Amino acid sequence: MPQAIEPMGTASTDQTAAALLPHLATAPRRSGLIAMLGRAGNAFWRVPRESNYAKVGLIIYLIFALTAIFADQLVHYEPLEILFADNYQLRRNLPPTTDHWLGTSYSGRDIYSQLVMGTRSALAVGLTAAICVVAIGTLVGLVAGYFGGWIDNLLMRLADIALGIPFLPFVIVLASFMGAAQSNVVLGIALLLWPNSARVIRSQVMSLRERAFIEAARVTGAGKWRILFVHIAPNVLALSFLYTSVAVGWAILTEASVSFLGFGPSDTVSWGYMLQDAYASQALGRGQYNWFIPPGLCIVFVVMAGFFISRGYEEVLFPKLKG
Amino acid sequence: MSTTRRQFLGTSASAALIASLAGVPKAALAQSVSPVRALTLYSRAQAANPQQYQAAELIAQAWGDLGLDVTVSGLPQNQLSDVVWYNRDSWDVSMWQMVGRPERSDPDDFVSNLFHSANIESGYNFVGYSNPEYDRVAEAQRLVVDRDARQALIYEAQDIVNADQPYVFLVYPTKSYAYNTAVFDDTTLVNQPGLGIKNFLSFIAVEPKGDQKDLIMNVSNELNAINPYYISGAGDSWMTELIWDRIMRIDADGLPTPWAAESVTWNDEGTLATIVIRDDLSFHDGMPVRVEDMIFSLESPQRAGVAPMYKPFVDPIVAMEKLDDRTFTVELAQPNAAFETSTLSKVNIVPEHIWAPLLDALVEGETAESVLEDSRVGSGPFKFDRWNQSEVVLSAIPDHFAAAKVDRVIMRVVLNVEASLGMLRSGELNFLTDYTGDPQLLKDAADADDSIAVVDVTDIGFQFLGFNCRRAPFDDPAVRRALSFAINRRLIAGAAYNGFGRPANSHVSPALPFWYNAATEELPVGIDVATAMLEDAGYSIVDGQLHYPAGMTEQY
Amino acid sequence: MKYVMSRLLYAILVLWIVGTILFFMFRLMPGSPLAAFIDQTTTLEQQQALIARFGLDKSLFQQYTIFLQNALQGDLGQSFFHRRPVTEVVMEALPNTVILTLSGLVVAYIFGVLAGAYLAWRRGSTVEGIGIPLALATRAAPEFWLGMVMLAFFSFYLGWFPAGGANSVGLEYDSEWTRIFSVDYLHHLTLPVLTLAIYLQGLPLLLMRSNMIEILQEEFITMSKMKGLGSRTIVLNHAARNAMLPVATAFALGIGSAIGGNVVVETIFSWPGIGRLLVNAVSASDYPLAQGAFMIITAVLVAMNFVADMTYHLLDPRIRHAASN
Amino acid sequence: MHDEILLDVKNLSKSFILSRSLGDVINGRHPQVDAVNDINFTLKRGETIGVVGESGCGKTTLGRMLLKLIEPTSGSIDFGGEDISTLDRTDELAFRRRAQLVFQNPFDALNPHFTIRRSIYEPLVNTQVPEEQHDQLVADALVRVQMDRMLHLLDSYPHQLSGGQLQRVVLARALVLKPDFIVADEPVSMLDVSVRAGILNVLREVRDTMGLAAVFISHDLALVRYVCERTITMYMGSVVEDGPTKDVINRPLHPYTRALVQAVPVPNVIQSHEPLALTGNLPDARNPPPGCRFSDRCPLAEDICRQSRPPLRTVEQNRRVACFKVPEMTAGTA
Amino acid sequence: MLLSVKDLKIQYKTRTGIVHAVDGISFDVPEGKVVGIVGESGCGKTTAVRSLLRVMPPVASYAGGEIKFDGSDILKLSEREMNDLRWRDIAYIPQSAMNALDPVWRVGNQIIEVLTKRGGMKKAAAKLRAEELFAMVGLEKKRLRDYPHQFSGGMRQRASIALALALSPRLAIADEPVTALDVIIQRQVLDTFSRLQREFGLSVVLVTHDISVVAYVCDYVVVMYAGKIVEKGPVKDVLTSPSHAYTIGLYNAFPELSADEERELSPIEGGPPLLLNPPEGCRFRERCPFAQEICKQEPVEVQVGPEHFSLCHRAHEAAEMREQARDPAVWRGVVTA
Repeated sequence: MPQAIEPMGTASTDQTAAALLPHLATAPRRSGLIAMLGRAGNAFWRVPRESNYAKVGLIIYLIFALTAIFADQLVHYEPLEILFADNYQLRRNLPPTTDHWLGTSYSGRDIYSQLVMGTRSALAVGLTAAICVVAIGTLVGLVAGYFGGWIDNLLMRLADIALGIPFLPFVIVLASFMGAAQSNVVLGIALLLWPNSARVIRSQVMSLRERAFIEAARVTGAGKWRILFVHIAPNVLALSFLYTSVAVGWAILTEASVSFLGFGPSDTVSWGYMLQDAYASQALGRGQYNWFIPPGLCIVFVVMAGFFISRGYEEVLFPKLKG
Repeated sequence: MSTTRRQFLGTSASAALIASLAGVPKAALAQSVSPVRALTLYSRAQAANPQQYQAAELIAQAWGDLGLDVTVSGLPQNQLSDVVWYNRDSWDVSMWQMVGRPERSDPDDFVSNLFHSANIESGYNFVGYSNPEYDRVAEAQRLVVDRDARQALIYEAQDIVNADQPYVFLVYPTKSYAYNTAVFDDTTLVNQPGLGIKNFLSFIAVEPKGDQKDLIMNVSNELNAINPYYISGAGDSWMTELIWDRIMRIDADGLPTPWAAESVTWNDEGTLATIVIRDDLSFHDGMPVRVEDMIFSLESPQRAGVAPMYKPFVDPIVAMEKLDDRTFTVELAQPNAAFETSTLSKVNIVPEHIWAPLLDALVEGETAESVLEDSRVGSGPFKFDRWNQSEVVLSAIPDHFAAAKVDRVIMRVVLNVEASLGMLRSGELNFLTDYTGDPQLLKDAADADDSIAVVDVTDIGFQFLGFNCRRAPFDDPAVRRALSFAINRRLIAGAAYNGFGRPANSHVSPALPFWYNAATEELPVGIDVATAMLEDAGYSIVDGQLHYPAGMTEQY
Repeated sequence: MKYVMSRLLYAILVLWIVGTILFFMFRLMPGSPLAAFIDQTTTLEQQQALIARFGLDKSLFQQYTIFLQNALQGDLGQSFFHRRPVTEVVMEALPNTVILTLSGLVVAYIFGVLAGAYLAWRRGSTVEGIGIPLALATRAAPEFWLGMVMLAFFSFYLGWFPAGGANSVGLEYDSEWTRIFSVDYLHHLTLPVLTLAIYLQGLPLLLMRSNMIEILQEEFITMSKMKGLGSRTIVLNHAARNAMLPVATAFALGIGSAIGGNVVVETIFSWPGIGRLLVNAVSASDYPLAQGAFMIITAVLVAMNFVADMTYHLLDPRIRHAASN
Repeated sequence: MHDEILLDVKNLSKSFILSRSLGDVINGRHPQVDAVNDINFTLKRGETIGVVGESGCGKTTLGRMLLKLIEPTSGSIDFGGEDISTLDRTDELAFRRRAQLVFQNPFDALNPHFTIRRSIYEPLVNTQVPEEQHDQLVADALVRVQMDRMLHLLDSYPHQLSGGQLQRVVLARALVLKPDFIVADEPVSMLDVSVRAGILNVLREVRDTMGLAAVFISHDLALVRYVCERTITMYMGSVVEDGPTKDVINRPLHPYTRALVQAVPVPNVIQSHEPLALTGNLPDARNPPPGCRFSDRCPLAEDICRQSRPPLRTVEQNRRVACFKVPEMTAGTA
Repeated sequence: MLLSVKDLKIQYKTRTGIVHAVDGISFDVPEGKVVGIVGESGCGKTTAVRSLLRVMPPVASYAGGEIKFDGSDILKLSEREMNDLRWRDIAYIPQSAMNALDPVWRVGNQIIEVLTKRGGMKKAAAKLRAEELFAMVGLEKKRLRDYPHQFSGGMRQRASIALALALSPRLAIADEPVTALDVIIQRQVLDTFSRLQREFGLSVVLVTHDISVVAYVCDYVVVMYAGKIVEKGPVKDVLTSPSHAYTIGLYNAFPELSADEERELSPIEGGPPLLLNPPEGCRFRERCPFAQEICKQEPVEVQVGPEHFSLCHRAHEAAEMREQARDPAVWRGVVTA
């Protein structure tokens, strides 16, 4: 129920105020959300300008993203296609040639094509898992940090439990329980990794909650959800972003480990799958560095890019925050 | 029934011919025929069995040319068993394998069990193949004691299977074994058909050349037990063979010969064996091996719930009798051609004084399989020393009648195939008994290193693809033949098994030369042949998709 | 004290919940739980008997209560595969894992702390410009891949180290201790430890560095300079001592998480530890064993989380007093 | 000015429960801190009260309770005749419109992600004031805090402003709803001396022109004197003295108030400083001394002071004090 | 003269350019006297006094001038000589002892550290000395075993004073030593501090933003504004007859307990200029109600009394300005920006 306020001032102040009115009416009045997004966007672009880490990280991401998008154009073969020579012999274990840039695998598959297509699943797994992790983490952190009390207790005990579950073993068990699919790996990651971001965001929220501007929101009549999502949430968004960029890395590493141990899907090419294939096919003994070095390096680069970005953002936006 | 089917197929095939002559477009014809559903070809997961998985993919590619939409699904062992073995009605095609074991050096196990219709429900015949003619032949060969007569029957069984193609046989894998020639005198190794140089006879006969008197071999799986009443996997049965003697053993020619017995003689009907045991045998704890121990060893698995694994081996026995301190008889209900191989050469001779109390103490639901008997006392040429998680150590008994030339046999668990190869090269292993990796790498290693020698052997077991013969279109032998002929076995052997496999077309391996029917090798192969066969049978390929003969529809 | 008790209580709670989740997960897994060791020749009756023997014919709830009762007595059931008590199998593997993890962590932390402090000291130099990306890269490298590279190079190519296992063939030891302290064991341990250490050192290095940098900017460090204390005294007695606090906590946490994460290193190097046991058990559907191994890893993890908490409380007087107040 | 009572505080207490140590558990103690202890006072419409005392004396907790930001443990606060603890959401909004807060730290009191404009409009949005009134109300507020010449700052973010500017924004935000009552919690303590006066002057002016009632919390008597007609001295959660500011400062009755007055430094070398008649530090709030809480630091303390707590009594017109020794003192100084 | 600072300049290198945080200041500290440095936050006073110990953030550097301590130029000493001088001769009392004490060391041990490492005392003797020092500043000796966080604010400041006096230095630099404290505690600490200062015959440079603190404890005062000293002299002279518009403004902005009740306080509108690019001429010009055309020129120091100097073009009109400045209207509407 809107309720009017009676203007009541002295004649002189009224006059001055009246003179201000046109300025207020004409001054740009961007809607809060757009203004906030604009500000977040500014911060987003400001960081790579100020931090070389963020710059390098974003460039690496960009390269991999482009590779993933144009993967179909970049590959020469179906990644899982078994290639034969004319004499019905497999084109196996070939060294790098102009036709097979990174050679072929023991089962006669083109390694370069696998590497390129692997970018897709790496980014898909990495991004979806990271978004799930951070979305859960942020929400839990916000709610636990702001409401405190038994809600906080409950959520943090849940976090304790999640942190008490050995991560990789759990994902392995889950993958063998729910079936070898990347979605299950993502699920496993989402189920166990959220407490890290939740804890940090919670403590951030708890300190924000004590900040005077939150009290100001309360005293000016803002409801608790409005305080939480309009006043507090934007202040932790950058932190969420930071965690997302790290979580992408963890997710890719985890997926690779799970695939490597043989619990990944056999019909999706991922870098972990490639490494598993190479390991199981004795590429190490054969000295096929062209086979097992590139996927590993790709993982290193993508994950490192995430670390770089988070490091860059941390340096610029949270100089005091400890990792 | 098969006649009517063939007539029916003939009519539909001619209908298709007439239709095409009349200029009716194929699309119009398609309206009256229904397509074959998309199929899932099951296999072990690629990681677990890359060769099998790859063969499956090659087969899927080939069948694609016949208008079948085939997806390969790789499953872990337990899930694959669940789908194919325990739920027999719900799958279409699956990769599978039968492994060679010493007792399978008699063809009986495969010939009687794999395709007999009695085994469709829960036995070995998981593909559901049923042919009364085959049942008759399979039963008959068991009862024939005359080897040549039995050979004819075994040949006939192979011909029937060859005609009906319930399996698409792919390869008899070639197994490679390697040993260190610097350590062992290679002339003393025994190469047994189907088993190669890794066999009991080799282990006791092989002579060390120098100071290294340990035979160090590898196994690529974890062991779960070393127990005379239990077979858990390949590795532990190699050990049980060495620790526990048997009444007979399979000789280098693949045929059973008396071992712990001085003689095994049969009556004319082939139903009563008289066994005279050796007098120089004793258990590793010093107790002599008595007739009672022999009888106990053959009798105890018959008891309900004692040794489920060994029970089938001793089931044919109806009675046993001790004649004197060295002689006893074993009576069978009917003649059994495989009895010497699969029972007398199989059952471990255990000390009654140790096992009788243990078996008596078993509670309801428990079996001897789960008894942890730490002493592992047998009478074999090696006694058990120790077993930690990564290795089993046996040491030779010098005064055994067939005393081994090596001091110890050490079996090392090496899960990583690459590591096992590395250990062979470094000399940590001197007998590579279990190599599951790329055979080429092993060959290369042998070429590079003079002290490594490789011996190949064709396996008794084989790799195959099973059709679920219960379900259309695989209930039609014509379809099975066509699909089988579409597969180039040489390609499979080369591409999936890296050339280390012999193209197969029978359930009796050429590793058993006496029983192997070489005539089965003649198979027409190729997509054209297969397409022609399918069209003859009334099937059609419309828009790249295989369709049933007119009037037939799917019930799945 | 109250804090300690409550943390302890939560630790037990976590174990119970993890046990419960696992119990139901494994029971609901597709595929016959017995497939792993039921030979295809076993008859239906035999299968029934086995199912009865492992108590799988009882209702889920009954199985669960039995599981809980046994677990409380330290009995984690019988391994399907090994046919031995799970506790026994797991306890055999645990020392190997603990030794691997601890050695890896110790090497990683000694290196990481020193290098981190050095990088903090050389802030803005070229060393830092190379050191930090390198540390991040090692953290980004999958452990198993590092292991693969190490194996390919040091073991298969150079032949310096064994390709796997914990002891050479056929050697016999008087006791577990003599085995563990043998040169042979150390030789086998080197590559896995190195792999683990390379992967793990990034965290203490970066943590130490950022802590040091932050501490070096603190007013009390400036005060120490004003006091005319030598830079060695300042760095060692004040900066490093403060910067070490979170590193010490991270160490304890690291034990817990590394034991879970060792799965891949143990697999690569065929190290007979608990992680590899778990992987094998899961692949073989040996769920009593998988469950047991998982529980033990969880217990270690939870215990180490607890220890980390306590370490922090013991080392940092600020928190020590806050907690007791 | 007005006689109508706006705020009526009765027996207001707030205690914070602390977590128990092992010793507490063994001894069955439930440690708690009485941040505010049985406070009674009234505030008339348009009246400004200064609340002085050292940090930890409960003055901030009191201020927060008056604004329904902290729930009291016991006692009641009537605002405009209504008990604020029983307000429903609609009534609460109405209350929020009438009672506002000015913060101590202007650098922290504004959402860093909001523009100044948005921060000032925010109360209007929150309390559902019709939109057509917004501009007018904001214009009024800006004029009041003398920001009418700083309109260009409206689209800045807080970090771009100086402390003095920020505090004006905070004031504007508090005044935009035209409240009847504000709590100003140390509003200038974070500001440089040179700009303090500006804020104090705004407070003085709105007090006079808007008829605003205010509770001005400060540890500095000089500031209180500049803004408030009446002063309450608090010590360890209790009111120890209450009276017109002029009287309290010129003739403090309670020995603690007297120490406060003595302690205020003077920017003046001519005036000599009285020695401080007080010893020791603030006692541990969890274990306050029995009897008069000030007894262990009081130069006048006698046995009775250490045994029982002096009640807050009216000793003169408009003056209350909680000290057993007061009659003698008044006799001495009156 | 114990300490004599001449034309000291300190620069900060920042992303956007060079900031002249301290721009040519000169002042003296006589033996046994307390010199107060007052000014708003950001005027360079903390930078200036920390530079006396040659302790500055990495981005700061000396850009000229000299600091003579007991005859030798501190800026010319080797690091070793400097370390020898630190704390033994010049000690420091920080603003926030919470941050200035090592949180993981017991307070007593931090005092003992200085006594043993710098004072060459044996541990046992150092311990006794620490107890003595604690007694001097009014702390119980059992508190030596406490950690800094267990102390209250006042106790921490007392501990800092004890720490500063440990080696009986000749000069102490106190940076806002009582700012964070409540009035009563502030007064108690100041009393303790003054007493010890007299007992030790200590010279002190005391930084504060609070004129009343200066009035209470200082002998001389230096008023800083935007990196420069705008006025300096004996406290009595400066406070009774301030001769720079800024000092006058500060005085008028300061609420006084005993002053005339209705006197309206006058804020100095606006804020200090950015030192990255300070205005030419008098730096106070833009906020000054008395600014004239001449103020656009660089002012020079004018002596307005014995030892009393002002950096104001209109210093000679100080009496007039003081009179006018009493009217708050004068201070309003100076700044339009």
